[in-house]
Amino acid sequence: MHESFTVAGLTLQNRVLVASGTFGYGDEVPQLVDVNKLGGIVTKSLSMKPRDGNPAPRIAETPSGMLNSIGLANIGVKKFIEEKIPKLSTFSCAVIANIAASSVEEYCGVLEKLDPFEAIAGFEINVSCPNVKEGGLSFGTDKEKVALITKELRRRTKKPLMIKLTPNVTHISEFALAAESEGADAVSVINTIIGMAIDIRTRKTKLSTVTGGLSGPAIKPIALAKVYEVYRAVKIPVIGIGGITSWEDAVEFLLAGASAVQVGTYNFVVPSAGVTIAEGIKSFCEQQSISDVGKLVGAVEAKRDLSVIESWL
Amino acid sequence: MHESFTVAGLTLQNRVLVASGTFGYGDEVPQLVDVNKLGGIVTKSLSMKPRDGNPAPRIAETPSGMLNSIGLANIGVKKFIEEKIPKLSTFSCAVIANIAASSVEEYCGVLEKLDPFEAIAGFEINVSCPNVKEGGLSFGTDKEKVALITKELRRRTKKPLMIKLTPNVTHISEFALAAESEGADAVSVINTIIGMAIDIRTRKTKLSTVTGGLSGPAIKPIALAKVYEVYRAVKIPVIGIGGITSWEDAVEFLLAGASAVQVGTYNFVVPSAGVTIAEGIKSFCEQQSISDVGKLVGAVEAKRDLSVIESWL
Amino acid sequence: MVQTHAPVHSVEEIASGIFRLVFRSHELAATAQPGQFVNVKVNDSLFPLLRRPFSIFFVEGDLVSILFNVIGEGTRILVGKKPGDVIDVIGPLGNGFSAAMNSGGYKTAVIVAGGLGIAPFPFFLSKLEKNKNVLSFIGARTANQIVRFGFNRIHIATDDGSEGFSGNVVDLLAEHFSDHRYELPRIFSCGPTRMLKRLSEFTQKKNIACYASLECAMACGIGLCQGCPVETINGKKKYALVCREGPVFETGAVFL
Amino acid sequence: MVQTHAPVHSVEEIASGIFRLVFRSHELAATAQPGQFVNVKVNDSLFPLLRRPFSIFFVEGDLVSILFNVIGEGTRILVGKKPGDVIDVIGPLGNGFSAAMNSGGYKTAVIVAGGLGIAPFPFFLSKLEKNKNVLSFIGARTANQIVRFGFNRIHIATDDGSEGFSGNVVDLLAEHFSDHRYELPRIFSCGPTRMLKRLSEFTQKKNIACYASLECAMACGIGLCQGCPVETINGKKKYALVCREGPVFETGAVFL
Ligand SMILES: Cc1cc2nc3c(=O)[nH]c(=O)nc-3n(C[C@H](O)[C@H](O)[C@H](O)COP(=O)(O)OP(=O)(O)OC[C@H]3O[C@@H](n4cnc5c(N)ncnc54)[C@H](O)[C@@H]3O)c2cc1C
Ligand SMILES: Cc1cc2nc3c(=O)[nH]c(=O)nc-3n(C[C@H](O)[C@H](O)[C@H](O)COP(=O)(O)OP(=O)(O)OC[C@H]3O[C@@H](n4cnc5c(N)ncnc54)[C@H](O)[C@@H]3O)c2cc1C
Ligand SMILES: Cc1cc2nc3c(=O)[nH]c(=O)nc-3n(C[C@H](O)[C@H](O)[C@H](O)COP(=O)(O)O)c2cc1C
Ligand SMILES: Cc1cc2nc3c(=O)[nH]c(=O)nc-3n(C[C@H](O)[C@H](O)[C@H](O)COP(=O)(O)O)c2cc1C
Ligand code: FES
Ligand code: FES
Repeated sequence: MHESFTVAGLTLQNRVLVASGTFGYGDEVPQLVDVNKLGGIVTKSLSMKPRDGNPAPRIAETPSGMLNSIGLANIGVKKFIEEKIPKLSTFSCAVIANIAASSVEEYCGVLEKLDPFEAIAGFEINVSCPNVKEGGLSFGTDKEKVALITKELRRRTKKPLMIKLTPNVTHISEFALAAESEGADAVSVINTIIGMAIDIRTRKTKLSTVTGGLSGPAIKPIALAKVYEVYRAVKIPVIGIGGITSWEDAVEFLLAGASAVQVGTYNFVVPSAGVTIAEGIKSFCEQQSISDVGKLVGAVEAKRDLSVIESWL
Repeated sequence: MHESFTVAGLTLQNRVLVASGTFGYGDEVPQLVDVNKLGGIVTKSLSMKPRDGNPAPRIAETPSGMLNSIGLANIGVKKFIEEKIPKLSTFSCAVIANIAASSVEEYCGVLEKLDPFEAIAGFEINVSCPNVKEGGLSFGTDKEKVALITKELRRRTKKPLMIKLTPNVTHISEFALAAESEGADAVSVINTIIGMAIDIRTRKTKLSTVTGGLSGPAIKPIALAKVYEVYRAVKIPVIGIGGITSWEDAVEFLLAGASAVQVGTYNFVVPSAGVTIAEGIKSFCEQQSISDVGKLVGAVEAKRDLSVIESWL
Repeated sequence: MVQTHAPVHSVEEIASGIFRLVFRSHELAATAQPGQFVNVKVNDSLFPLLRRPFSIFFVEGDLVSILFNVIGEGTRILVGKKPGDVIDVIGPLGNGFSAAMNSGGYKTAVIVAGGLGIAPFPFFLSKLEKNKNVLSFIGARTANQIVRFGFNRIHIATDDGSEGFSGNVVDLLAEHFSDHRYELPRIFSCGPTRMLKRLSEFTQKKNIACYASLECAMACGIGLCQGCPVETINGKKKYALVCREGPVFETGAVFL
Repeated sequence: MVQTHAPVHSVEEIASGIFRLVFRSHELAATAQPGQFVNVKVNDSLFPLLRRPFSIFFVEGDLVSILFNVIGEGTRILVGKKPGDVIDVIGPLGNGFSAAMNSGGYKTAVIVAGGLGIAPFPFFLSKLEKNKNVLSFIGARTANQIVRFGFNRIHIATDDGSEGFSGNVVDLLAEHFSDHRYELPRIFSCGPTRMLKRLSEFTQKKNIACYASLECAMACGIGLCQGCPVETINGKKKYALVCREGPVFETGAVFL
C-alpha cells in the first residue's frame, strides 16, 4: 500500500501526526520514539516572547481523561529558531509550527519569523488563546476574529495554513467556514474542552487556574461529532484530534471525515503511540484490501441524514 | 445532622436526586432501590403524546461514558397521569416531572395537565429538544426561546420550575440568566453533550441517529466547569448533573456551586447509587463536623479569580 | 431481581475460545428461569462503565454459570477472574423461555443455536418437562468451538465443514424438516441476528411457532434507560424493550 | 531511558500498609541512579489513563523495586499484581541525587525522610561512597509504618510517639544538630512538601546544603507536557520541570 499523500498542500508519509503541546518540540524523547516514522510533528504552541506558563498544579487526571492548564509555556519563537530548527531540519517527517498569540499582530509576527525556514512545512494556528485587547476573551469563540487571523496570516505565507478550532462553541462548523472563506488550507478539530476538578479535602480546584482543558479518551465521542459536523460543512481537509489512543480510534476519525489525525494526550502514556497507530492503520488497510487510506475519509455510513445538533434527543 | 432542606421551593430530604431518563418513572426497580431514601426523582421527559423513540441502536459505550439517542421515548402525559401518578403519590421523596416538547404550546400543555397533581412537587424543563417550527433546531441553543419557554411556563404554575440547560453552547451562563430573568426557580446543569461513535468494521455509526448525547464520568469535568460558570452568574440555585458516581463526585459539584445534584448514567450500573451517595455525603459531613451540607455549596477555594472561558490555556 | 456480590467459583475454557464462568449466588440460583440473563459489572472501576449482559447458561445448586468468548474489554477482564474474586451481578433479568416452554401445544422442542447462542439451552433443557421430545441443532464456525455440555441428540453444522453439516444451521434444520416429520414442533432459538432472520422466514413458511432470545446493546438491562428497542410487527407499541419484554420474543412478532 | 514491559517478581507488605513491588528489568537496573524514578502504567486499560511515578527504592541484580501505599485507583491496581504479571515501565527518569551525592565537599550524608519519602534512600545508600558518614532521620505516622530496609543508624520520629522522638522529623533533626557536631554535613531529603519547607528553613538558617526529591502531579514524566513546574528562586527561568530538571533540587533553589 502506498501511504504518502498530500493534504492541504503538505506531503505526509502517513496520516498520523502528534498534537501540539503533547510532544514538545519533537526532540524530547529520541530514545523512545523514531519520529521519522510519524506523519508529522506539530510543535508546542509558539509565541513571540518566551512564556513561563501557569503556576502548579497544571495537571489533573479525570476518568479516561486529563485536565491541563499549562498556560502556553514555551521557549518563544527566537529560541525556537536558534535551538530547535537546526535539529528539526534533520527530521524526515513533516514539522508543523503551531502558533499562539494574544493579538493578531503577534500571530503575524511569529509566522513571519518562521515562514522563511524550510524545516517548517506548514503552520497550525491555535486560536484558543485569550485576546488581550478584548479583555482576555478567547479568539476562538469569536468568528470574526478567527476570520481576521486567517486572512492576515494567509497574506503572509504560501505554506499550508491550518486553523485549530476550539470545541467550546455552539456551532463549530461556522468557525470552520470562517477559516475556509479566508483561505485556510485545513482545519484542526478539536482543541481541549473546558473542564474543572476539585479536591474535596482541601476544597481547592485541582488546577491553579480553576478551569482547564479536558483531553484524552473521555472526549473522543465529542471530537468525532465535531469532526463530522465540520467535514460536512467545509471543502478543505479536516485534521481530527481528540482522545485517539489506537489505530481503531484513528480509523473512526478518518471515517467521520478527517483526512489525517493527531495523537495528543496518549503520547504521555505511550510516547511511540503515533508510530504504532500509523502502522495499525496500514495493516488494517492491507487486511481489508483498501488500496488508498484516503478511501476511508468520510466513508461513514450515516444511517439517517439528520443534522448534527438536532438529531439526538 | 439535619439533612432536609428547601431548594427552589422544593423540600427535599437530601441533596441527591435521580436524573431524567435514567430512572424511568420511579417504579421500575423497587427490588433494587428504596426510592424513599432519595432526595427526589425526576421522571423521564414527558411529552403530550406518547413517543416511540428512535430506532435501534440507541446506546453505545465510550471510554468512561456512554452515548444515547433514545429519542424521548415516553408514555405521554395522559398515560403518565393515569398509570404512574397513583403510584408516585405513595412516595415520600419529591417527584419532579420533566417535560419535553417540540413547541412552546406543547410545553405549556403538558405542564397544565400535570400542575393540579399534588404528587408532582415541581417541574424540570428539558429544552434540549428539537423545535419543530424552526426546522428542528434545539430550543436549548436559542436564548430567546429558553426565555420564552420559561416565561410561558412561569405564568402557568406556582410550583418550583427548573430549566435544564444544554451544555452544547458557548456560554451556558447566558442561558441560565435568561431562565432566571423570566422567573425560573432553579437551573439544572447539564444535559448530555453531543457525541458520536463509529463501528469501524461496518462503517456505520453506533447510534441510528448518527450523533447522540454523551453522559457518564467522562463528562464530569465539563459538567463541573459549567456548574461553576452558572453558579457565578445567577442567584437562583443550580442543580448539578453530569458523571456523578460517588459521594465524592457529589461533593465536588456542591463545592462548585450546586445546591443539589442528580445522578444519571450511573443508575444503570448501580440502581441504588443515589441512596448510597446521599448517605456518603451525610457521613462526610458528620466526619468533618459540617452541621449543614449547605455550607459546602459554592465553597470551592478558587485560587485565582479568572473567568471561566479565558483562564485555561 | 437482586443485585449481589457473588464469589467466582471457576472459569474454564470449555471449547476453543469459549469460557464458562461459574459463580455462587443462592438468590439467583433459586429464582432464575431459562432464557433469563444476568447483568455483570466486570470490575469496580469506571472503565468499562456499563454492565455486560450474559444468558444464564446453567444452574446447579447455588452455582450459576455463564458462557462467553473474549470480545472486548469486558470479557477480557472476566476471563481473568480467579476463584474467590467477587463479581457484581444483577439478575435474573428479562422474560425468558418459560412462558413458551411451559405452555402446552407442542411435543417436540427444537433447539436452534448459532455460536454463543447455545448459552441459554443447557439450563433450558434441565428445566424442560421430561415428556417432550428434544432435538438440537447447533451451528459453529468450526468443530472445536462446539459446546456439547447439557445437550444430547445434537445435529451439528459448521461453517468450515470440519464437523457435521457444512454450512448454515438453518439450512441443516430445513434439511431435517424436509426429511423427517416431527410431532408438534416448537422452536427455541438463540444466535446471530442474521441467523434468526433466516430462521424466522423458514418457520413462518412452515408455520412452526418459533421463539428466540435476542441480543442488542443495553445500558441498564432493567428498563430504566429505554436503550434496547426492538421493532414490533403489529404490536400496540412500535417498539418493545429487549431487556424487560424480552430477551425472548416470538420471532414473527418482531423485526429482526 | 527505556519503555519496557517488565515482569513482576513480587509484591509484599514491608510495613503496615506499605508495599514493595519488585520487577525485573535489566536495562533499568543497569542504568538507574539514586533519586531517579520510574513511570508505571498499572494496567492496559484507559482508566486510570496516566502513568504513575515512583521513586526507585532499590536495585539488586536485574531486580528493581518501588515502594508505595494504596492511595487511589492506580496503587490499588498495583497492589493486586501477582508474580509474572507484566507492568509497562518507562525509566529511569529525571535527575536524581547523583550530582549532589557524588560531588565533594561533604563528609556526613544526612538523610531526612518523611513517610513514603524514605523510598529513594535504600538505593541511595547502596550507592554512596563508603567513606562517608551516614545519619538517617525517618519520620512516620506511627511505629509500624517505619521502613527500616537498607538503613542503619536510624533516628526515628513518630507523630503519635509510638517510637522514638514524638513529633516532627525536622524537630528531631534540629535537636540532634544542636546537641552534636557533624563533620561537613549535607542533607538528602524526601517527604511531604510541608516537611521539606520546614527542613529548607532549618538548613538555610544553619547554612547546610540540602537536596530534596520533590513530588508533583505529572502527566508524562519525560518533559513532553510541561505539566510539572516548580517555581525557581533566582533561576533564569521562572519554572523548572520536576520530571526533567528534578525531581531532586537544592531546597534553597525552589519555592516549596
Ligand atoms: C440479553 C443478552 C444476553 C447475552 N448473552 C451472552 C452470552 O451468554 N454470552 C456472550 O458471550 N455474550 C452474551 N451477550 C453479549 C455480551 O453482553 C457481549 O458479548 C459483551 O457485552 C461483550 O463485552 P465486551 O466488553 O467484551 O466487548 P465490548 O468492548 O463491549 O465490545 C467489543 C465489540 O463487540 C461489539 N459488541 C458489544 N456487545 C455486543 C453485542 N451484544 N452484540 C454484538 N456485538 C457486540 C462492540 O460493538 C464492539 O465492537 C448477551 C447480550 C445480551 C443483550
Ligand atoms: C517523582 C515522583 C516520585 C514518586 N515516588 C513515589 C513513591 O516512591 N512511592 C509512592 O507511594 N508514591 C510516589 N509518588 C506519588 C505517586 O505517584 C502517587 O502516590 C500515586 O500516583 C498515587 O496513585 P493512585 O492512582 O493510587 O492515586 P490517585 O487516584 O492518582 O490519587 C488519589 C488521591 O491522591 C492524590 N494524589 C495523587 N498523586 C499524588 C501525589 N503525587 N502527591 C500527593 N497526592 C497525590 C490525588 O489528588 C487523589 O486525591 C511519586 C510521585 C512523583 C512525582
Ligand atoms: C498538556 C497539553 C498541552 C497542550 N498544549 C497545546 C498547545 O500548546 N497548543 C495547542 O494548539 N494545543 C495544545 N493542546 C491540545 C492538544 O493538541 C489536543 O488538541 C487536545 O489535547 C485533544 O487531543 P487528545 O485528546 O488526543 O489529547 C494541549 C493538550 C495537552 C493535554
Ligand atoms: C439514556 C439516557 C436518557 C436520558 N433521557 C433524558 C430525558 O428524557 N430528559 C432529560 O432532560 N435528560 C435526559 N437524559 C440526560 C440525563 O438526565 C443527564 O442530564 C445526563 O445524562 C448527564 O448526567 P449523567 O452523566 O449522570 O448521566 C438522559 C440521559 C441518558 C443517559
Ligand atoms: S437496557 Fe435499559 S431499558 Fe433495556
Ligand atoms: S510531567 Fe510532563 S513535563 Fe514533567
